[in-house]
Amino acid sequence: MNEPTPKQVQEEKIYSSWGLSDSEYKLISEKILGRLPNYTETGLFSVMWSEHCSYKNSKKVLRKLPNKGPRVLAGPGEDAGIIDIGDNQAVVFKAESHNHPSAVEPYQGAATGVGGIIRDIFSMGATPIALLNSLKFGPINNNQTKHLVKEVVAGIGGYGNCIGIPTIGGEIAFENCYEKNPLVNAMCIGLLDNTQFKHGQASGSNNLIVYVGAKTGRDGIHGATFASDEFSNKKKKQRSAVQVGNPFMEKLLMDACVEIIHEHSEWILGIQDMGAAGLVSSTAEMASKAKSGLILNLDNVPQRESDMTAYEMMLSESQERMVLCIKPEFEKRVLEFFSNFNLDAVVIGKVIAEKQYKIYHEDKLVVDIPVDSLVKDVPEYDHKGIKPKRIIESKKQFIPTIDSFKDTWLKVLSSPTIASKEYLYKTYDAQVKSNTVVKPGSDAGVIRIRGTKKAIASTNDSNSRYVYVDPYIGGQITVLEAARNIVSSGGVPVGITDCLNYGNPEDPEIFWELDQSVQGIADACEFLNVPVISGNVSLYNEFNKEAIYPSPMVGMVGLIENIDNITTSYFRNSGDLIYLLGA
Amino acid sequence: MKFAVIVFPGSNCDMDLYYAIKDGIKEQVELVSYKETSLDGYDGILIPGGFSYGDYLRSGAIASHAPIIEEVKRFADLGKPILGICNGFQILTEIGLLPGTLINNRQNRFICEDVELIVKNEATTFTNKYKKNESITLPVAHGEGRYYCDNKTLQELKENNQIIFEYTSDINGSVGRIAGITNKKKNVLGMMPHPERAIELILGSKDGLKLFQSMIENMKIEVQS
Amino acid sequence: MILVKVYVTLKDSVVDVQGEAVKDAIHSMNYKDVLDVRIGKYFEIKFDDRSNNLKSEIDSICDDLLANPNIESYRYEIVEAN
Amino acid sequence: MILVKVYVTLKDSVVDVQGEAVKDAIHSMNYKDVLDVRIGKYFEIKFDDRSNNLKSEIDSICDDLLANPNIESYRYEIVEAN
Ligand SMILES: Nc1ncnc2c1ncn2[C@@H]1O[C@H](COP(=O)(O)OP(=O)(O)O)[C@@H](O)[C@H]1O
Repeated sequence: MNEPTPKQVQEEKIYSSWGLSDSEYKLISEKILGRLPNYTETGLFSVMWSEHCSYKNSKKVLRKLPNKGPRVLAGPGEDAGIIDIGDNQAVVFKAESHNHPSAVEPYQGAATGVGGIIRDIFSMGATPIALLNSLKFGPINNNQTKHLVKEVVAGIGGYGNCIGIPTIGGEIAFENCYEKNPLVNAMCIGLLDNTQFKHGQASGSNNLIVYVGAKTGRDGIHGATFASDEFSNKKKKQRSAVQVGNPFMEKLLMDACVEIIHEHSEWILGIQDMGAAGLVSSTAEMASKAKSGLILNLDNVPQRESDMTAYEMMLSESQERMVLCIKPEFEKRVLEFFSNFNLDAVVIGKVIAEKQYKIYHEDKLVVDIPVDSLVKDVPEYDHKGIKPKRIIESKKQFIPTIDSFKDTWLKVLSSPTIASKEYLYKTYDAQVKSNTVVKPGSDAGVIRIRGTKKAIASTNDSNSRYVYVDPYIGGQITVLEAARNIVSSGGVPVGITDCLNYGNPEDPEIFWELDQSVQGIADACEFLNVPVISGNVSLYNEFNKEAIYPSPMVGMVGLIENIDNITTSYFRNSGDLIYLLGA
Repeated sequence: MKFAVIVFPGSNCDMDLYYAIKDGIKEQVELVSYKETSLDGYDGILIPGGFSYGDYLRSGAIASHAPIIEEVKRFADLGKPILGICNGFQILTEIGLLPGTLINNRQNRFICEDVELIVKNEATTFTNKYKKNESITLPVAHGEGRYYCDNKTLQELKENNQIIFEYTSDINGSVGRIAGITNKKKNVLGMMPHPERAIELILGSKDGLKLFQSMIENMKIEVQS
Repeated sequence: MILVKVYVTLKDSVVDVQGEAVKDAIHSMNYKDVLDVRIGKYFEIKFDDRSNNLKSEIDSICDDLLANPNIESYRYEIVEAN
Repeated sequence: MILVKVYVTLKDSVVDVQGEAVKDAIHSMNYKDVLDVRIGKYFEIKFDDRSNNLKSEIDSICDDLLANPNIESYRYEIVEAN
């Protein structure tokens, strides 16, 4: 294949179709490299500098969120955050959006969203114990929405049921603004018994980089850039950027990774999921965190298709793959260990002291750039926010008029967002592993921790209508709703993860919504003393320039010290008294 | 009494079963890999639920070629007890230890819910702690749980009292609302509902406990005699 | 190389729930002249040229793995490929 | 009556997770000369004789329903039946 030359990349502005701006390209070629990046290098920059990987548009806003607390063992920056729950145990959790992939290929998009968030958890050494999800669709009475609902729900169930992690809760809402841009957010919670384990680092010269799991194909190339781009009718050809999930393979991968970390932690220095931006993102982040460099040899990468280029291999988002950094003396044992699980494991590179990222392919050095340029040199943007006109102009408060309580009551109950979702969540295995004390259908899902008196309550909440009307208050309401769901299940909130779903942040009104609602979330968290330990940002949720409502989703985890104190939202016995608490 | 829980790649209720035996009825239990070729030393075999080999092709189809399977068949020939739950039931039909097949639910979707069952035959190794026609509640969680067999087989199942559990309502389109059956010798039971998920009140029901207790009691009698 | 195409279909006596769901969907798309839909599996299996008793091999792969004789039947075609 | 046989297969670039699992199983059954397995769907659709623009009808049923254009392609044969 004839790849464009560095000159062509520059002159034909190939970088801009991958989402790099002119000024970013200039920064890379003039300041960082002092030369024109070649085609492959440009590809690496474009995915690593995408919003999805770099948070360049949202970092400043994210700093508002409190992430400290006596229970926090690890906060944002890792594959997932960790919260101490006593007795040398911790819970690890994170939420992730898979909105764009689910819009084009709902079954696989949702399934691989679940698969990805599960990998984030077990790469931390934790055993995944529960899944939740938050879904938003357009009006239910339209055929396209029906198709999306059916496929997304089937994809979530298909993956979670097969891998054997219970889905214990979630939410589903319907609103016009999501018709072309549905939201699919998935959350996973894991239990960590070994709170000492260090993850996600490639340190020490000559330590080896090992690739484990499924073979690499051309699927999902540029998925991360894709996730950071707007939709429009014109972009139908982006359809090729969709991956297919294999929950069976992931189960093997999960069992193997959890076991190797538990039984042989001395073999391993780091472990990371190949998620968005696959090989490049996982290895570059590992090296950058460890303040070292890497040499990779792509000829060793297990390949599913023939004649793959370096560019394709580095950017592929083929699912069910992990990267490990191991000590060289354990190479044989590590490879044998994985082969016992019927998994491909090969050494694809090693750590070097020089902080360069070097990639060889067919005996040629195809990438040679500073590691930090991919991870740390990303420009941060400070957008200006402007209060949206609709909020300035809406002077008078909306006060509903109710003529007939009965009619209003029935209307509310029959609205799809309020109505029971049992028909859908019944297709999720909520009990596998026999630890689910409260299944979907109450305020929060509850999982007991076997061998202790403890349990974990968790909920996903959002209400984008409130956030649309008043982003700051809406942000607070979101956190408080989650907290009420935890408390009414008998838990004390201990931590939050989030998915921040918005439109294009370069639009000042949308940026204002983002900024204000995150401020609301942050203030509510401070007030409740609950840290935000992980999360995910999904911007550019638009179709033909129509943005979704600002839709922050909060995934909250609560600790129940004694399983005898679990409460559910449904009534238990006739004759029990009913109280109304609060304002 | 010592149980083996056979673990295939993709089994995911293996630990549920393991804990049901270890903590629920406090007997010995070990996980046994699909790669093994001997089941010597075990008194009972449990084949767990899950998605062996991803349930790709047909549920249970690929697992039926695993190394351990020949030994499972031998174990059955010896008359020792084998219990297959959910995917375990599917595997037992694929290897021919039980008649019929499990196919897509009538509604063509996965279902996870608590269902009511009737104990149709309480005079087996697996059920004699239940009363005849006792109604019990167990969870189901399956996409391919519709029991199918031809009329002749159904007749035989009825005549030999091989139908052990019946759903009280038609939850998935199973022939004769069948939820669990045994072989003719009644030492191999396959069932779609999950008794191992119903042995503690905190998880909703204890109705599965008697199944394991029946097994234990009968295994002890067997060993003594 | 030899390409074998295997078709596995449900026996007529078995209700094909997927087929019915697809038929209903086709009807709701307003193609009323579709009378029936049955769904089967289609396999493309590549064999090395060396295999000498190909037919018996295919038969046993189908009998033992690809089709469940309780509910399914199969047929196949052998095609030379390169 | 007209019988239409539709074959839906995964595009080559899409990983066939089922096919790989089946290939491994066939290998473990000791048929080593099987090089590759791909699994697709096979539909038998019966049409009423009356349909007059059959081909365009089949195409849109395939495009909109039977095949997922993101990952699959299809082909079909039309057979007279009775
Ligand atoms: N996508 C989903 N997955 C799993 N459970 C869900 C999903 N959507 C809703 N549920 C469950 O349905 C119940 C009601 O949800 P919701 O209407 O959001 O409740 P509330 O408004 O009381 O928080 C909850 O138990 C929730 O966990």
